[in-house]
Amino acid sequence: MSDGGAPTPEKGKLALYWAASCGGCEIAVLGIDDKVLKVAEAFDIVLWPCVMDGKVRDIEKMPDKSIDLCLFNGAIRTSEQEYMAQLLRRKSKVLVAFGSCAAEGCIPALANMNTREEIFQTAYHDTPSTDNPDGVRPQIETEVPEGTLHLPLFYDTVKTLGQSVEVDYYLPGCPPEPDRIWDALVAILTGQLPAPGSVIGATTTVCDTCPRTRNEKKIKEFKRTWEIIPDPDTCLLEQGVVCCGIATRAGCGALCPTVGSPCIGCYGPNEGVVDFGARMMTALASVIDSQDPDEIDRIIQEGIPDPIGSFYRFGLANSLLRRKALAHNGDGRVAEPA
Amino acid sequence: MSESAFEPKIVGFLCNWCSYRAADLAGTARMKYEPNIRIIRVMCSGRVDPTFVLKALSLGADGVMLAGCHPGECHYIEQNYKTIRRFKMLKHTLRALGIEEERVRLQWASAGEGALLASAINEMVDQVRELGPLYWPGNWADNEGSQDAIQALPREHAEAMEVPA
Amino acid sequence: MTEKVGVYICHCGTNIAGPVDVEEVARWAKENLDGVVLARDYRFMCSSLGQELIQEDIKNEGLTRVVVAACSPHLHEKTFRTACSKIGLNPYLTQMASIREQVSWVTEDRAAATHKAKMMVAGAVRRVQLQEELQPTEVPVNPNTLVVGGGIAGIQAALELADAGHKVFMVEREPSIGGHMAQFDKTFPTLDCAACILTPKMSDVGLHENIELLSYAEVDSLSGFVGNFDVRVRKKARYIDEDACTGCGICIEKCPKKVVDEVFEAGLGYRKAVYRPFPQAIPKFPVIDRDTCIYFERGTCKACEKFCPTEAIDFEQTDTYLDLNVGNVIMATGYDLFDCGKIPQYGYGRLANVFTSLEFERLCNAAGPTEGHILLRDGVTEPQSVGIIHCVGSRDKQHHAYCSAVCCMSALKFGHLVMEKTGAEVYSFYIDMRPLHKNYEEFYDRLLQEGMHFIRGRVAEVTDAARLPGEDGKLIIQAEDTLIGKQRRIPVDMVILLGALQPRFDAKETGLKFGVSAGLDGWFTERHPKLDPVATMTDGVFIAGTCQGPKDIPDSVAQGAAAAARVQGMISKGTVLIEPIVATIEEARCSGCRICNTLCPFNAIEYLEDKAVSYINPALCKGCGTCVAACPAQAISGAHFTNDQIFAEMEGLLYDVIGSNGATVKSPQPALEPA
Amino acid sequence: MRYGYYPGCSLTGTARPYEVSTKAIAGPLGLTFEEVEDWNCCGATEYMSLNKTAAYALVARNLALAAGEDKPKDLVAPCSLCYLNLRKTNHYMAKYKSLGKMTNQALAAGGLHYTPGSLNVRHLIDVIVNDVGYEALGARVTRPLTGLRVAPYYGCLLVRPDLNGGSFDDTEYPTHLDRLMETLGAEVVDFPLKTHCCGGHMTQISAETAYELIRRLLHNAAEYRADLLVTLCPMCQFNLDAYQTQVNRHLGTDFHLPILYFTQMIGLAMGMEPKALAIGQEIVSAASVLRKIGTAVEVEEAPQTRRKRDDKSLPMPRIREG
Repeated sequence: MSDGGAPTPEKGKLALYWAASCGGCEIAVLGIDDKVLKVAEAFDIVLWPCVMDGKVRDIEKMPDKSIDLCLFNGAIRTSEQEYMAQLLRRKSKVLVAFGSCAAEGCIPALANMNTREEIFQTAYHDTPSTDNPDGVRPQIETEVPEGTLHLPLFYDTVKTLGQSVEVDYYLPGCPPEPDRIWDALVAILTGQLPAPGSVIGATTTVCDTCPRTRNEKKIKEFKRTWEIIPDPDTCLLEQGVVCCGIATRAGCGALCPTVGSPCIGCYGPNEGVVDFGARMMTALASVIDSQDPDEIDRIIQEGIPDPIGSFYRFGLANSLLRRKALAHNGDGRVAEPA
Repeated sequence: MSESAFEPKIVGFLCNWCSYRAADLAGTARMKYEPNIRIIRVMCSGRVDPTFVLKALSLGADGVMLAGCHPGECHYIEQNYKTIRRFKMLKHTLRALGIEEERVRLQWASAGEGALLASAINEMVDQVRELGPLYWPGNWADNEGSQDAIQALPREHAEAMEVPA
Repeated sequence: MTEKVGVYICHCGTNIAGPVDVEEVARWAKENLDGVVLARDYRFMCSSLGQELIQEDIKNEGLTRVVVAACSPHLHEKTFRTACSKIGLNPYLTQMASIREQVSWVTEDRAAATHKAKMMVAGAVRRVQLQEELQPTEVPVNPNTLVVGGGIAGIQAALELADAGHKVFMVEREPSIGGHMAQFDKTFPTLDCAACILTPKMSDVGLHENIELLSYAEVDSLSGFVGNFDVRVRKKARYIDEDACTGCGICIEKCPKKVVDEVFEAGLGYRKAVYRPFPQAIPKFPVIDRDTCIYFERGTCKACEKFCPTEAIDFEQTDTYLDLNVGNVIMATGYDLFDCGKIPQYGYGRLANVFTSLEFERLCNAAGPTEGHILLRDGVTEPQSVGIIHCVGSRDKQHHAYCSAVCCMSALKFGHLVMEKTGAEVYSFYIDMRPLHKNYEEFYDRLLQEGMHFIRGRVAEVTDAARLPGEDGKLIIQAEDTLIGKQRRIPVDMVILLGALQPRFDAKETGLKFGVSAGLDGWFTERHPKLDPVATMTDGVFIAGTCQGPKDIPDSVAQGAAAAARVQGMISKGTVLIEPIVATIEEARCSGCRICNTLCPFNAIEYLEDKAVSYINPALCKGCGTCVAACPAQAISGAHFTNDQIFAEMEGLLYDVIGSNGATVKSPQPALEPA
Repeated sequence: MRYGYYPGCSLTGTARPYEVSTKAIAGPLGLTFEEVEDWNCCGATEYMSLNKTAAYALVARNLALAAGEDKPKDLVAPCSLCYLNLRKTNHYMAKYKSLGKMTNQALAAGGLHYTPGSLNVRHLIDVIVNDVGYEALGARVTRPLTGLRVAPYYGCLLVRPDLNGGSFDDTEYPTHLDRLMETLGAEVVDFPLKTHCCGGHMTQISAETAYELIRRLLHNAAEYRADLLVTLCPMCQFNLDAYQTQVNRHLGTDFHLPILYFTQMIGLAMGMEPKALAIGQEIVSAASVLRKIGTAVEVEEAPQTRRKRDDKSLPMPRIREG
């Protein structure tokens, strides 16, 4: 560290890293306001690319497990991000998947509905704003007179942090609410932590904190948000709006439904759930008010035109199937069974 | 794997009251059917969480069959209507993920319909055999060349350190 | 895994050991499956020696989990559970793999069969290690019983219980008990007069100190669970004060309004607006029919009130509700007759002299509209020839595929009555004669002797369009006589249609109310078609008589008595064990979203307003798991069918796809090269 | 309402009046018929029993020609034979995949293809009673057929076979034509032989048999004092009309029962001139019975069915609706 002076021996070391994500998590850290000073009291920050200069090689040189806490936000989209995840895992005592991208893939992982080839085709060729007459594409290796330049490998499938390395704790949210961040930091600092591998958060869902009145549910028609001016006091789902609050872990304080906007599921699934989308699918389907297969089909097709966007907006990478089928997976099995 | 050697693995979820008894009946009547299905007993087709289907596919199953009492005939009165709804919803999502129709099937079979269940299993096995392996884990296991690229990085960093600032 | 699993592979003689290499399966399981401490194969696991083998191993080897790969769990799950519990292992820590029904009997290739058996054993082994000890709960049984429906089945059930000293509430929709049997004239094959054998039983019910008869009443709602049901009964307004009425019948005599009696007289006779369906009605109190009473129509008349000697008429009466507590319920809600007008080619409703079986019963009945004279619709002419058509709406894929069971015998009975009373020629058009109970075949033989004509063939049509000499003014029955292979046209004066027995028009609704499921054809479903014919899926709710399926009087009576015996068993035991395979909601995880609230047809799920969470009443839960699968927060778990148990079973079943570690294939994690 | 229209051979020949009257009423009822271009024979009743493959291909050609994105989805056939053949082919091609495949192979030779189920094959009367509806039809009646006793004759092919619930009325005892005639104001006879055989092509094979079948129908209608029979099938109309004289001569009867198409009756009730409906082209002239409408014919009041004191008769069963 160049600016903090010599670290006092009792101070811990903190690293924050940013992989495939929007940067919102970085800002969310600042959302804890003046409590950030308490963080500074407790830790020396050894890596925080967003805020201060630092070199990866400095981290590489550190002994293993010499970082006390690493808050890692962002999903794993490239080989460089995976390398950093592995590096920080090795150097950190506690690695936290910070925010939805690291925890479950989030918006970057919606790219799993496409292949690398499709993404490159769009990004480097098809978009109207692209001017690329030579059809240049990023290469992993480029020879220049000075030597070989490297770019990270762009993966076909976005992964979560947990799918790349072992994660100690997960802090969900897009981004995590400042209060929850502080709660987690307090828990980490005081050592009052749940079992490794678990999520630091509530064990119930958004409905628990939602002020709207809930009744028995029967849905004849799903509505998109622009099709309805919802009644301010009744459960949005009962009004036909696909609200993910039923399945989404509490922690946000039901910010969206409180102001009439349905929950989109950024806090991820509740404790113990393996597939967020499955919970939404089964819950919504269960309360469709029809016994006629054709009508049920119609209600679903018309009401939920984009099931992945509706049910896996934040969790596609972390879902059981993780992505859309790759065309080339069909014939050749990747691994032979034993 | 050569095409002729491919034998699909199909997981079946059968309700205790109708379809599992149909499987019993198919057995008692010595009706031969394809050995590719492996059956899990649930009390009602209404117990079949979409997660089960996704889990089976993610584990590498080539297809999943849900079987229950005919609509209107459920031993729990009307729970299989919920199965229809969830099945339709799940298929909607599976379609979006590029999974072929034939791989996930809902089959009604009452306790007396052993032959129907057996022929449905045969039909499904044939269909899935024709589609070929699904082997879903293969979809995310192939970020090809990632290990090389990852391992190149520390080398590069080490080299970079040699360069005077 | 710390569990010690014992695996037992049954040979079932050669049933399994023939097509499956059982030794190989046992060897493989022992070598490859985590947690398996021993794996044995044995000739007959279900034999007492087989069971002892397991018990010895539990005792000596300290097994904590048992897997038996044998026949279907529907056959021997109970056997092995009991064997284990006898030696102190909780019965829910056993698991079966159905390698007979699902493998050896259905698989041709031995290698494939052996492989599939291994996978199924792997599934059971992985699952059983996650299974948990479960204990059934014990609840007391209220000794009172509700009998719904006062036909012969309900009457029998009520009397059996009441005679044994138990309190019975009988709810009957019509003004009198008696059901369809009270409408009949004679009963086959003995030709006993129906009224003569029924009315004593009816009055027994009316007078019995242990029976509280609630006639002209319907069950409004049923809640609670086996041993402890809460019933709400709606007593429809009779407009007669039952305490004051003596049943003298003057009101009926004086009532000026005559209407067609669609129920008791099957539309063939008339009754007054204030009426008793028939003279021997139990209870004796009449009912004022609000829909046809002149007073309710126009506000004047009140003739009944003027003449009633005890001032029992009360036009101000309203429906009242009664709350009862009972331990068990017997449903004997009966059947409806098929609407014969749905087969228009048989002419019912178009051709005057086409009658239904129920109409004919009334025609024949001495207390009926013609005082027992068999007459054509003009009310004067005796028929000289009568055609009886079987299977009208039964054994007909357009209507009901099933056989209505009673029509063949009714036809014989009708034939006999017609010949006896009128001397007319009788032609029966049947598909198959099915006189299949005691003395029935003999009765058929008797009718053959008596000269009834039997024509084997489905009737094409009944028409008044005469074509041949002798057909003018007659009803012509056209049918193919399949025994002689010819079309026949039989001109007759009267046609009797033996309409199908079909479920009550509101059976579905009733089933929902009582938590009883129905088959596709609408009859209530018994718990087991052979071994548990009067119990239903809802513990404490039994079915008897024709609500379960078409049957004749002896069968209905037998079922009524059987249901009563089952109830008595429950009462004498005093308590019931509630199956522990139920769903529970973990309060801390429930957010009270209320998705599950509408999903339970047994009303086991309630929403606790104060805690803002949902709650499952374990006594009402039947363990189907639908709510478990629906909960978006995964706050509900289903005992013995948890997600983890099912995932584990799946991983075992896919052992050959995912290998022994059970983990989904991940991209390999190479060790990092140090910088 | 747009419909594909398959007239079939009869309507261009012996059943001209059917086509003329159909076209006459179509406009006022808001029906637009688009005739299938280059249609061919449906194979009638015989071809199916001679060579199934060829027969199905023959019918399917018409379906292929009638189907298309820009074409109406409903294909209307006024002739019961054509209707049955088209309907059957549409149904069986879907039900029996091999048949569908084979038929399409045959069609492919002519560069055609038909996806079974892409058309709804419908009979003209189905369209009129269900799409136009009794109510709308009743509203257009300006000259009610009051006083005419009409025997509705459906023939055997209209509602049979059921083809998995595909019939639009009861397969044994249909009633829509009855109700249609009532809507037009006619007095409808409950004609028991309404779906019995008209003889079909037996007139060509065994005239005796055909005469007897025709006699039964005429006899029964006469028994019921019908003024005329109303049909919806060219074959029925032709047999009953054209052979009536022969039946009379052969069997010594004396029937004079005009046979008209239901479309002609609708036209009359809507106030159209008989000539515009090709009435007068029938062999057994309808002129005399039709005098009943429009002229001041006394309608007999039906006697009140009040129950007399000494009347011992039993009530008739109530017929439940639906």
